[in-house]
Amino acid sequence: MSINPKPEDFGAYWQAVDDELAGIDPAVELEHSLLRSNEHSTMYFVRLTSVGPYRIFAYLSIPHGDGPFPALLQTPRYGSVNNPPHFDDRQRFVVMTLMHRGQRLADKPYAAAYPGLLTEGIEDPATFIYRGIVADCLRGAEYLLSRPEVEGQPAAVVGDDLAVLTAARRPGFTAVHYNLFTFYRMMEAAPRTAAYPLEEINEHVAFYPNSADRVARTVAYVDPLHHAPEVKGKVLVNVGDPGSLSGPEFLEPLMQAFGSRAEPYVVSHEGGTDHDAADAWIASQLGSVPKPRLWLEAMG
Amino acid sequence: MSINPKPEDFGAYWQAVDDELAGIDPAVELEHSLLRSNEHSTMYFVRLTSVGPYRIFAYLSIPHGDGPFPALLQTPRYGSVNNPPHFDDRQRFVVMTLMHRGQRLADKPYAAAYPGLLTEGIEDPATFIYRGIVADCLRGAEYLLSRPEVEGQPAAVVGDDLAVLTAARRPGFTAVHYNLFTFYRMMEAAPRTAAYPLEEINEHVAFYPNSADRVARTVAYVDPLHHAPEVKGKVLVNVGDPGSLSGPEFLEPLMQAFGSRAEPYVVSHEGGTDHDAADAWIASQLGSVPKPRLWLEAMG
Amino acid sequence: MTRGMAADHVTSVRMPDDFDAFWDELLARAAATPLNPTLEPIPLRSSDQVETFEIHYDSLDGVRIAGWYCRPRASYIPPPYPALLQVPGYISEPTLPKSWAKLGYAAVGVAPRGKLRSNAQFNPGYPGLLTHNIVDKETYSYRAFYIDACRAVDFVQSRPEVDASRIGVQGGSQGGALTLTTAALRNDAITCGAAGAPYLTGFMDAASLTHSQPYEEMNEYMRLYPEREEQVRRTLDYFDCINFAPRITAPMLVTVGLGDDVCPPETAFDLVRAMSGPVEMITSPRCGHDAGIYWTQSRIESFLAEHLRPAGIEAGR
Amino acid sequence: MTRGMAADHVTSVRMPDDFDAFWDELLARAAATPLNPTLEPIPLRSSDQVETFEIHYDSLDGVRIAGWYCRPRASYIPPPYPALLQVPGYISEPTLPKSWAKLGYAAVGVAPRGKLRSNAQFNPGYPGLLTHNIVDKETYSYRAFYIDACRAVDFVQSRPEVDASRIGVQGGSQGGALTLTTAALRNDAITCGAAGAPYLTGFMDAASLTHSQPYEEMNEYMRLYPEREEQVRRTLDYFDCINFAPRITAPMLVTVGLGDDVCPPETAFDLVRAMSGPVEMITSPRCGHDAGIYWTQSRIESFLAEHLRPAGIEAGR
Repeated sequence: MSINPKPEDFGAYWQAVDDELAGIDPAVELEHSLLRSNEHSTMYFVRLTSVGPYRIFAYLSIPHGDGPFPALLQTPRYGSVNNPPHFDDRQRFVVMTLMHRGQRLADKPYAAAYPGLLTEGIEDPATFIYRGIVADCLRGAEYLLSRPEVEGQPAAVVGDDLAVLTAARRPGFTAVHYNLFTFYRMMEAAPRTAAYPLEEINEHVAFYPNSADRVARTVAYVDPLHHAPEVKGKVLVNVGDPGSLSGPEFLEPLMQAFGSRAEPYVVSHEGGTDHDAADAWIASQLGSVPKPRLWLEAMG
Repeated sequence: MSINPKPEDFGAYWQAVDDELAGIDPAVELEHSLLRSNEHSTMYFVRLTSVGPYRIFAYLSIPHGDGPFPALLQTPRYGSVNNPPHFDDRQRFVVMTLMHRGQRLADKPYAAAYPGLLTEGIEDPATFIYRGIVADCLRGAEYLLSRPEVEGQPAAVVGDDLAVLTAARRPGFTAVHYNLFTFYRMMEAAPRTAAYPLEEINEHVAFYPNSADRVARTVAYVDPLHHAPEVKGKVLVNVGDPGSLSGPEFLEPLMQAFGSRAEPYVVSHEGGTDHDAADAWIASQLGSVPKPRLWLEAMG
Repeated sequence: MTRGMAADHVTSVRMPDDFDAFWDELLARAAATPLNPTLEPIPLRSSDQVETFEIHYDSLDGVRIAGWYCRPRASYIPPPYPALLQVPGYISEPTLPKSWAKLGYAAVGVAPRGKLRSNAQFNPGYPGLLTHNIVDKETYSYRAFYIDACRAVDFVQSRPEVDASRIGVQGGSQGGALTLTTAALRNDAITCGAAGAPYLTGFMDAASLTHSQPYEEMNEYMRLYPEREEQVRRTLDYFDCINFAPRITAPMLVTVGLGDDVCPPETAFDLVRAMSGPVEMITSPRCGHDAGIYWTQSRIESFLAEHLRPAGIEAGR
Repeated sequence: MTRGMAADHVTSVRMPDDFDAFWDELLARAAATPLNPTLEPIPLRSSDQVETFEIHYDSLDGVRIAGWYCRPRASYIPPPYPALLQVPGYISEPTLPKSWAKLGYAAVGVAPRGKLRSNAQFNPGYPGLLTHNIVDKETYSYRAFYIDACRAVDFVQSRPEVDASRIGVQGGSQGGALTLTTAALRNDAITCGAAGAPYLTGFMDAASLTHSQPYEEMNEYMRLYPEREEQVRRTLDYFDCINFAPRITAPMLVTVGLGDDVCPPETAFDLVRAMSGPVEMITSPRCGHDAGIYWTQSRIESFLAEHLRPAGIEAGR
């Protein structure tokens, strides 16, 4: 038996999330922000209902002018806050940055703990917090893709595993930049590191006797490996050093699952270089112009 | 010896507050509120620095049109929140409603307790929370009276004892409506009631042995009786039933201290009637038109 | 502007088909949540006659709710005591009900989420509560707020010194609304209720009749988002006291000021018309949001005493 | 748009006459505040080698500050331990520094006010901290925030297992700034510091050089309130790491990415130029806000170890 089998009811599990979402009015509230608008774009604060029901938050930046514009979804990071959409992206795209349940701006009444979020409810797929967090991403994606300003335009999603899961379950995304791994082969990855957030898994498994099997069963539902075949668009995958948890050999099953749609990007570890490469790729996928930051690198 | 003597250093105590305020940049921040503006007036959220230093908050509503307009200051009530300026007042006046330290919108990092605020630091005039709260009111008053929209116009202040103290120490107010008593002859009043907030005084004195003298000494600094002679404008004083804590005989020393400037208003206990009477008085003092609410009283 | 007879007003509130199902589901969810009540004595605010506690209990969404609890000392009045829930107004602090305990009630000053000491996890700000997440019945501020007040019934039922066959509820304005919603949602437990100047009753009608706070929040919100009106109405129908009214079975006292600019009396008439249980309505001419309390206070006290029979009043203390 | 040599940049930061007096007064006020430290063991996040605690202590304005504290178990490495303060970035969570404790440090993950678990009394939101009350040095968000970080020095000094003659501080971005401010304000106690990509350095220059968060908050604020520029500059001069630099006496390591779009390298050069104590600066071409961590991490670790001599590293664990 594989260490990381796809659960038998994988499809039913996620279909139930979709069904639940479909039965909930997103009840959109859009609030204009004067402070966060600028000469190129208008910023809105968006509030939406996701499963629970729970009220989530997103930034939505819309360029000035007639449009339509390509769409860019930034899925939430692992942390209590997310940066608002970047000035450079706001000139080119309709950008949504999502706060999932528990993150700042979506933290009433539930505030996520760090460390702590990763293992919340992890003993059962039905109670795992990421069931709701993925739903939050899907709800945000639905809304972004429904905006009239992006009609007929390409759409990209950028982020960690949540970007892959979102693209897998919402076919409107033509490009995915998968830039950070958390749930990918997690039960193999966690013992090889002492860094958070994976260390949360190590702590949980060490602290709660016999929990490893239950945890493994739960996280299989969110492993991008099992979602990869459903992704319709092109995928840029950040690949790290050989031997690391983002090394080419560790990622090989993932790349196979994506098939020809995936393209590896071997990171240089130079933040400027890596940013500009990813930006150029996204821009090309969205039919837009790159906005490199290194061209004006300061000279030491 | 009187039960309620004016402290010998009364003048010095308050002069020190004025001096401290004068040495602190109010560092005004004005934020426009689209949501709380309406067809008649624009709403601003004002943030100011008071003694401490502590950052306080005020609503400032300015009528549309050229002005100038009469000014109306509403001092904070005893409670964690205050209503924003009323629609009717916002059509006629530049209205400021102040949140003192500890009240919602000015409750970071200090949140007042209810019950609890009234006795905070009460054992010493130097630590009594109302030293700062009065300073907050004075800071707000200075700012309101400095607005160009009210230049050369009459100004009124409405509220409980804080309205009297504010008018006593800031001569720009031509009218005061003193509508609720807290610190007036407090050491005599408290034992006659079990109602909060005065009950806080009863609890404190009963719980902390021998504290009554210290409390009496402290609250003498905020007794409107001792501030009344300094009030320059006309004063409307709400007078209640004989025998009550707002009865004419209990208020007699106060009315004497105000002298000819004071006018009693005998409350009817009909909220509509009493509102309209107070509104008409304020309007006449400010050279404006009354806005009665009872004219459209619903018929049972 | 003309204004007709308040008693002739026709409400725009509609009863959703699934109103009862919506609330029954929430009540079931609340009932499945362990109460985990705690009591911390507050000696500063206690006396020879009354013991005061700060209490906490769990409610929906894992939110911890605070309150004050005052009960007679057994040496002053022996148990059991009838319970009286004091539910708070919109801008009021939760009541510290020492004076009620002195009359023989085991009295709770309820502090639903957002109120001081219950606002660590939910804090929509003030103003703001009235329109917070108003576009969705599932997430509207008052959804859990109403349940928080109901949980105070569970709290008093958990107290051995309380006679759970006598539980009253009383408040004015938002407290009037919570009196009605609690009596409706916990009609299995509530003995009687006294609601002054009920708020959260005919929300949209009220907002069209007044520019006073807090309904003015609604006008401000609708001015900015006029396209949301239907969505907002659809939400509010689930939270309107007029729709809770038919569920109320206990005797109720409703007091109203005919000049109330805060909670227009029209909506109170609409409310009383929707009640099917025993109700006594007192209207006070020229009174405002005070609802004529100067004259009705003694009637409120006698009404509660008739139904709840506290020993302190029976003994004439 | 042209951009000159970063090393040639001329800062617009001015040194206020009363800069030292301002901070000395605050430090004195903090010192007069009892620390009231508490430690709660967290078994879930402890191991055979390291014990983890959630800590709390008091700071200015009566605000309670949280943190993580990880120390080697005595059975693994006997005390005394050098202390290492890990100070957090702007969007980062406070570090749970278990891995540092494994090296022999008594390590604190500092959580100044506004950070998770330190935000009950002060919570300007995110984004927002950078411009919160920015018009006044007396009330600007970072005033007490800097002091909260300094109070972690008091915390480790209060621990018997710590050798208070060895206290280091380390962090990146806002953590880089807090490394500098703490080393400056507590130059009586800090042994060494490692600051990556320091933020809060040349605020206004930085904002003019970038549109990345968080400095973009400044641009957004100035776009809305251009008339406040002078007032804002007057405030920020009291909070700028360039003005703290001359107070730093301990050896410092500063790492910078020459392509950093978040904290422009120009401001780091301005900073280093203002430092009068021993400083080692490592610049990494084409690196961004990572400050070349891929290559500099080992140097950071060895720098700290040279000055703080943790037993775990000395023993080669």
